[in-house]
Amino acid sequence: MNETLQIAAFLLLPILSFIVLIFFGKKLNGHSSTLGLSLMGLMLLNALILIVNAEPYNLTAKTYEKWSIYNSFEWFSTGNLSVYLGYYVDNITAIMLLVVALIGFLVHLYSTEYMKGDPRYSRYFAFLGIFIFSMNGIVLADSLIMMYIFWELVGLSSFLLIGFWFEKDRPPMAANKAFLTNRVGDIGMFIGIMILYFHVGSFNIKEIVGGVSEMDPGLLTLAGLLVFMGAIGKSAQFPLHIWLPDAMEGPTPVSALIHAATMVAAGVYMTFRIFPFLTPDALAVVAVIGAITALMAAITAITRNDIKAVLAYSTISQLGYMIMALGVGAPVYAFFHLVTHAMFKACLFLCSGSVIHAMHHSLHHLDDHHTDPQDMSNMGGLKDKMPITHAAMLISTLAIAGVPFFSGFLSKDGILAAVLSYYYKYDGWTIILPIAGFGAAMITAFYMFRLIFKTFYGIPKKKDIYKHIHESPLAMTIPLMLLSVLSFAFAFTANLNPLKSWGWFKALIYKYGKNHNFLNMKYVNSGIESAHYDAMYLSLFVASIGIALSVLIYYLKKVDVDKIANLFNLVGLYSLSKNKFYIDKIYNMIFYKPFLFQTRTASFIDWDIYDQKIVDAWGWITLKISKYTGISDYSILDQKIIDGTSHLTQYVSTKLRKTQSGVIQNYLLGVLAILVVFIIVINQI
Amino acid sequence: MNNLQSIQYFLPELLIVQLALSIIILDLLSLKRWVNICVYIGLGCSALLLCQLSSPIDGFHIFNGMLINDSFSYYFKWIILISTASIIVISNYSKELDREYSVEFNAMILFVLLGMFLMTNSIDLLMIYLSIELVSIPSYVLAGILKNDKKSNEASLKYVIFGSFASGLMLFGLSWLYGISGSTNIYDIYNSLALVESPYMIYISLMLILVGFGYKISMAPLHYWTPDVYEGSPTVVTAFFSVAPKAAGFAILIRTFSILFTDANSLSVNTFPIHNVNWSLVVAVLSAITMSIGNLLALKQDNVKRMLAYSTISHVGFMLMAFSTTSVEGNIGIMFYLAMYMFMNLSAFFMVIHVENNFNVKNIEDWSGIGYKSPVLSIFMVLSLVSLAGLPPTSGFVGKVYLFRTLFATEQFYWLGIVAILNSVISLYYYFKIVKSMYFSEKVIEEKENIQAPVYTLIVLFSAQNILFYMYWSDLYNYIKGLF
Amino acid sequence: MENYILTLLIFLPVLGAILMLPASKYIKVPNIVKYIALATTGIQILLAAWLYMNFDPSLSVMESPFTVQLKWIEHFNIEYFVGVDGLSIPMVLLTALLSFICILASWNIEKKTLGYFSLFLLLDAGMMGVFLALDFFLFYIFWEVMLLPMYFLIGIWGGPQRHYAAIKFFLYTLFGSLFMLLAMIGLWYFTAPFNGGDGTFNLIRLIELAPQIDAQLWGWNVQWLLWIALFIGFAIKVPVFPFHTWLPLAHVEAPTAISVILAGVLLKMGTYGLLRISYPLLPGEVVAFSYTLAILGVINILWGAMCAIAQIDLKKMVAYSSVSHMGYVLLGMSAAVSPSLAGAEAGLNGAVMQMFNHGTITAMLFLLVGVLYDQAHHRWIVYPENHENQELAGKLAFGGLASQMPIFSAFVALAFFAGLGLPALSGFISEALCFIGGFSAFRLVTAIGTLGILLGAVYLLRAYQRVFLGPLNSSYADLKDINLRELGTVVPIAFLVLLFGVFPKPLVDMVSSSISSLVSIIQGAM
Amino acid sequence: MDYIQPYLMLSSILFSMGIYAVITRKNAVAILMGIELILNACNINFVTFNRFGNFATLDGHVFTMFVIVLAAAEAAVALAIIINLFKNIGTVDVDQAKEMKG
Repeated sequence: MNETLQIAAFLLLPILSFIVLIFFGKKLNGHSSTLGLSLMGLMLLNALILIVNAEPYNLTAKTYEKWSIYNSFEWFSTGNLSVYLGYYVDNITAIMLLVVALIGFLVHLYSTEYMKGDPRYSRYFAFLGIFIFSMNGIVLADSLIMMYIFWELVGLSSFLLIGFWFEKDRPPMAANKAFLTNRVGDIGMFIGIMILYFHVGSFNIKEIVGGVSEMDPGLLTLAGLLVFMGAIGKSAQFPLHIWLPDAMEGPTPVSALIHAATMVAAGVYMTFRIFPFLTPDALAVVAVIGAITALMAAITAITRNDIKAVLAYSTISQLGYMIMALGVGAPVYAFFHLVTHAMFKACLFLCSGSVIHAMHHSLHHLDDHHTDPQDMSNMGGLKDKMPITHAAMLISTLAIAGVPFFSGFLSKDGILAAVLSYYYKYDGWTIILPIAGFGAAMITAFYMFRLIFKTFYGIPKKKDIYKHIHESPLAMTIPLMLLSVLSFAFAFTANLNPLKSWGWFKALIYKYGKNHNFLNMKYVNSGIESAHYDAMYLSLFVASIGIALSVLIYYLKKVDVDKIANLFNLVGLYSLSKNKFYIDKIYNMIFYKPFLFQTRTASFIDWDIYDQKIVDAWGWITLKISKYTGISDYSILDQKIIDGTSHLTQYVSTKLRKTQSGVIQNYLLGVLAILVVFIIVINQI
Repeated sequence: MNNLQSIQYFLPELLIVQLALSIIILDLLSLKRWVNICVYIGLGCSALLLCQLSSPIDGFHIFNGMLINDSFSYYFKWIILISTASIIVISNYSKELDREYSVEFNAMILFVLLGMFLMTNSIDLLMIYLSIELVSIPSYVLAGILKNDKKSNEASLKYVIFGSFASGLMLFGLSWLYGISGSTNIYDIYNSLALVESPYMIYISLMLILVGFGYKISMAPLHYWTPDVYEGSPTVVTAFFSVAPKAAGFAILIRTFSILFTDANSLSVNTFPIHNVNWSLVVAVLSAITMSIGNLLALKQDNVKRMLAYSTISHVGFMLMAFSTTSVEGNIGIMFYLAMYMFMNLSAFFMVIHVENNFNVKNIEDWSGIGYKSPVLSIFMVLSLVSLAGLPPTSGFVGKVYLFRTLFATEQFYWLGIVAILNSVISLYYYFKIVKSMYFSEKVIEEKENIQAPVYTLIVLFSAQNILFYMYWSDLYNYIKGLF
Repeated sequence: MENYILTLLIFLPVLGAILMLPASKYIKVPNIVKYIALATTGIQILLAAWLYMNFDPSLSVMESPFTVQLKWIEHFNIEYFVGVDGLSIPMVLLTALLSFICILASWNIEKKTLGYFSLFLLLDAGMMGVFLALDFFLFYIFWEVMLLPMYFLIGIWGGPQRHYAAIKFFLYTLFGSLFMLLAMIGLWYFTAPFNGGDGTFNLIRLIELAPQIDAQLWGWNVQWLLWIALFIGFAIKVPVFPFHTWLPLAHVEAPTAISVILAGVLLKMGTYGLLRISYPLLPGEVVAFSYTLAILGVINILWGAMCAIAQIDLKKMVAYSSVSHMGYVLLGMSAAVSPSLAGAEAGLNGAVMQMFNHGTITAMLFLLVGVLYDQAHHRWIVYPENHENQELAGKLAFGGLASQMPIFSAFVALAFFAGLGLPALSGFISEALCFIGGFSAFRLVTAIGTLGILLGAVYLLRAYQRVFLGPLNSSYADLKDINLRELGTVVPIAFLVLLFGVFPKPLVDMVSSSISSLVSIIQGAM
Repeated sequence: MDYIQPYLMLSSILFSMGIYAVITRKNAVAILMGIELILNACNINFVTFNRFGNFATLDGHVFTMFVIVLAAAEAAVALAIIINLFKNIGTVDVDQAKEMKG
């Protein structure tokens, strides 16, 4: 019971924050952040207490204590169908909870300053509360259906937070786009859940993992991929990644929390959970999608000028890495990367937020409402004005670029090793995976340094703006410092050898790479081990190329940017990158616009055509109706079956009225005629 | 039974003759103010006398087999008497009628009443012809009682020509029937017909007789006179025509056809047409035509009376539907429906009279706003119209259910059921046209409403039965069932 | 009390309506009519609540202490037979609640109040009667009783095209009920041989009798004909594609409260009738028809949603959303033939819950649209191309209302999100159950139907964005936020939406045992 | 003559003539006469059948008497109506009396 209560606190604390703030936020006003922050603090404490329980893998003894706590409660039952809500906590869950709590706490802290002066200050914290609530729900969920429920709820909170500044034009659209794109994935996920339910008879993930063995492999592949569709949406994988860049319309701390560290990682987390029953075929698809995403997003990021857009594409790219890792059978590294990425990417976003904040204040000071505070071409040379931000950003950039001694190196290296071993094993087309992996690694290093150089180095582009730039206040810089510390490799491993990733963290998660229903994980893992060194050298090589190029072009300015752009444009790469591979346009062209057109057509058919068609079948009644066609649109709409028949009767009525001519002798004639007809005709029968 | 013995079963009719003659005499003696009292007392007495008549199912053949007094006729007489009496009451409050001719009016109505009583009794070809003529001839006069009104005059002209033409055709048919069988008593004729080998002559005379009866009940194609006469006649007369003669017509139609042209010489058994002369199919077809014509033509009418005339035709069609099954259920259904129909139709007509009296309107669109001007009566009017349309929760619905039921019970003419259902939907439209006009328009009516207690009471009473019989009809139904 | 409670529920509104006539004349208190109506429906809610407290879902109808069975018309074996079970009790509660709320929502009706409120109470009585009647004849009567008040309520107090909408609604529904009448009489006759020569309308008794029918009519199986006739009768009310075109018009033209009743309660009668009458009586036909039903359901879902997306009138959009949402109910119902018992139960439970939840959600939507309309006097999302003011044609009508009317917008958001099936709001569970059920029976069809989840989000969010988000349209800068009375209408519903979203157990428990017996009837016929 | 056919033929011809007159003549009085022809055709029928049918009673003859009387009554009423028509619209042409129709 105590455990249950402790676990429930992860849900209760944030929802309490939400409820209190949504109803009493106006009264609390400035204190709302204090409330939110203190509740988050409690939660962080709780997460720390929880993780102490987690049992690490003992490398020497090769044993581990099986630590997990779980419990479930019947939500409702119709007799034969019972739906349970419950939690399942193991090492992975505990780490995720800690990540969420930590970053959540830091973002709360950061936001107290960042959001100051916003008219809906308290509502912002309320929304953060509901987000943390639903994110924790996903993490804790022991069943797919519960995961789906919170899955949707994070969608809601993401919608609310992206559209937080709804008075502007773009945020509401971005919010809609995010929600709807996610729903596309969710449909697949829902269908997948249903398939699994009707074959296994349970929504519980553990039971599904245990029970899928009797399923038809083809169907299981389908089911796995359908569930994975949810991850494609949530983790912004190709082809549903389009919402994430737009989602940057939300406040920057939100981007850090939701769209970099936690929510987008939920897809990876979920795929991690279902990994054991994904068939090899399904995993191949997963790997390819991850690879495409990683490379494509990285290429797109090169040409972004908006500081947050670069980070957004970088996030997509890194998520692609994680998905790819899952696909090639390295869930441990995927999860590792998830956590390290959460730290450094949150740090990057918060840094960029700090920069934007400073730019914004400066612009505000100048009373300039036209200049975009996020545009890197307006920045430059900020390192002197914002030393802490600069330092934090540099550290996290080194981490993401995969430089040794930084956390990103550890996890990315593992992923690349796994990809390489996968290629070694399967050969053939799988070459694209290492190409994408290493290529993206290089490009990542390149564009991240480009960002650093354009923002913090060089000559300030706009002097007057530069003049009013100040370092952000302490509440904002503390999170930066903390997160940048966590971006160092030693945060995850006490091992100072940059080439060894074993440490307390890996010990906690190591055993989760050992179970799979179809793959022999022993071989897979040993393959990864053996590819380790190849991958490491190669990745160091490509990373240094990327950094060197960046230094050459943007710091030393030895090479003209345009020339390179033209060079790449020979193969169309530059314009592809510039136009985000045209995906938005393509969607607009082949989905969105035709779809809207179709709905209009549907509505038109429903109102206009449907009736006419039916009435057509009634033959000449159509003639009657066609008279009105020209008169007005609306009157056509209403010539329906009922109207048609009513017209018919009215028409017959008018005709029949002529028989009642008013002349008595006609009446008599009519009587006689019918009488004769009856006598003659019917008598014959 | 010989003539003297017969008298005791003939008292109500005698009283009516007496009454008619005496009010004419009273008029001659310039004692006009006694006329009304006299009529009321007389009708009351004849009602009492009617109560006294015990009528067994087999009935008494009176006046040497010219008439029969049985439970069947007894029931119809009540319907006829109630409707006629209410018409006489209402006629005192109609502004249309010339007070000067009230005695003639009453006398004519009483003669018609007598004729209708005889129609329900007749079992002899002679009496059939005579009673129909006795109803018709005063009716011609009644239709034209507004001497200086062109429409009334035209109505009576059309009525007389059409009526005498139809009765001429019927008489021709009767003469052939007489020739085939050699008798005028329908029971005797039945016995002879059973021996006839070729059914063709029977068929022709049957059709000609159907013309005569059909004209009385406004069956298509003999409905032509109905709308014109109904529109032209004073509303009170129209109301009168729309119920009592229809009931009498159905009585004579059912009795004659059931006895003469079926395999069974009785009203009380389900049976089939004689000699496979498939006249029930003819009736079914005519019923479909009748209801369709009635409903379709009613759709486009502007004049309320004319619309109600067509509505009457359609109701006749519905009743014919039950008749076409030549079954006891059908007869019961008709008798049951007639009771409902009498009340709802009369209350609707009385409302029309009330509105004409007060607001002087004839057309449907002129009815606008009456729902708010005369709220209570309007609610009852709506009730009556709903009932005429045959929707629950009203007795019209119950009645229609019984009519439909006969088709199911005898398992024939399902197609007719479908036609009837389609017709029901159509009928809604025009009944609701009145409702719409009454309520959906914002027109403010200036005229003051003058409420006359008897009119008011009758409308409310007759209309209230729509609910009453809807809740508890089984007693009435069981009663009718007991008559067979 | 137990014996009278159902009768009271039905006839209390009638009493209230009758009371109004003298009261409006002799009691010189302003708005006395409204207060009487409010009190009547208020008492009705209390009665319904009492009923709910004392309701034991484990008892069958015949065992329930509330059931009243009296002879009415012995000749036809017609009975006054009323009772509640798990199928009807959610509907009864919904009806009582929505009636009360609609009286509140109609408070600013000033035109002919006496007529409006007395007709409304009659309508209320009819609805209660339909949900409580267990005798087919009685059921039919109440079914028709609702028709007239509705006709007047739309026809007199409706929008500009009210006359047309009223007559259309009336004729369309009547067309359907005629088929029902035919089926009713048919049932009577064809079951007569198994009931000692006399038919019956007793729906409980007919569960045994009707499946025994083995006759032919015009070469058709009678059971099949009965099913078709009943289905048409009910389908028009649901409305099932292609009988749905009366709905947008009637909803748009009706006054707010009437739209609420129409969408909230009347539509449910169609599906309720199917579950109450068609399903238990003709299980064999259900088995044969359910695939079609599933397809119709999916067509409803998708077609309704597609049409909703294209609407530029907020109310019409909500009306089409009803078409879409009733599709879920049909899909859930089709699951009764699922090979998996869990699936069948999920589907039918989902259907009944969706009936209740859609009742609350759509009521909320209509109420909120009504609130907006009261202030802005139009409800265009985008002005139509043929708008009288050509400068405005094709432009966004509102925009940014969220900053002007924050509380109102929050409630709209709640309603919209409930409508698009967001978890933790009641719509989700019922929709999910419908899908789960439908999926267990008809995989591909249901998989296509799940697109409805997406489409639902599209039209609601698009509308929300265009009306409430973005820069504030300056011509609406003087709109006032939702007032206390309007809040009073919305808050109880919002509470229910949240409650049953988070804690659906009471609703499921109420329904599930009746559903189990229904499922066993259907499964027995397979 | 001892054959029934000529009498029946006569009555049929009369009947047809009557109908023809009723349908074609525009004068109301002529129409009335047509009706009288029909009735008389019936009378001939009745008498003929009674005469040739070897029937026991004289029903047919009696019938005829009644029909004659009734025809007179009907004619009286009809003529009165026609006179009134003439007073109202100044003609006895039935085609002129078609105010009500439809």
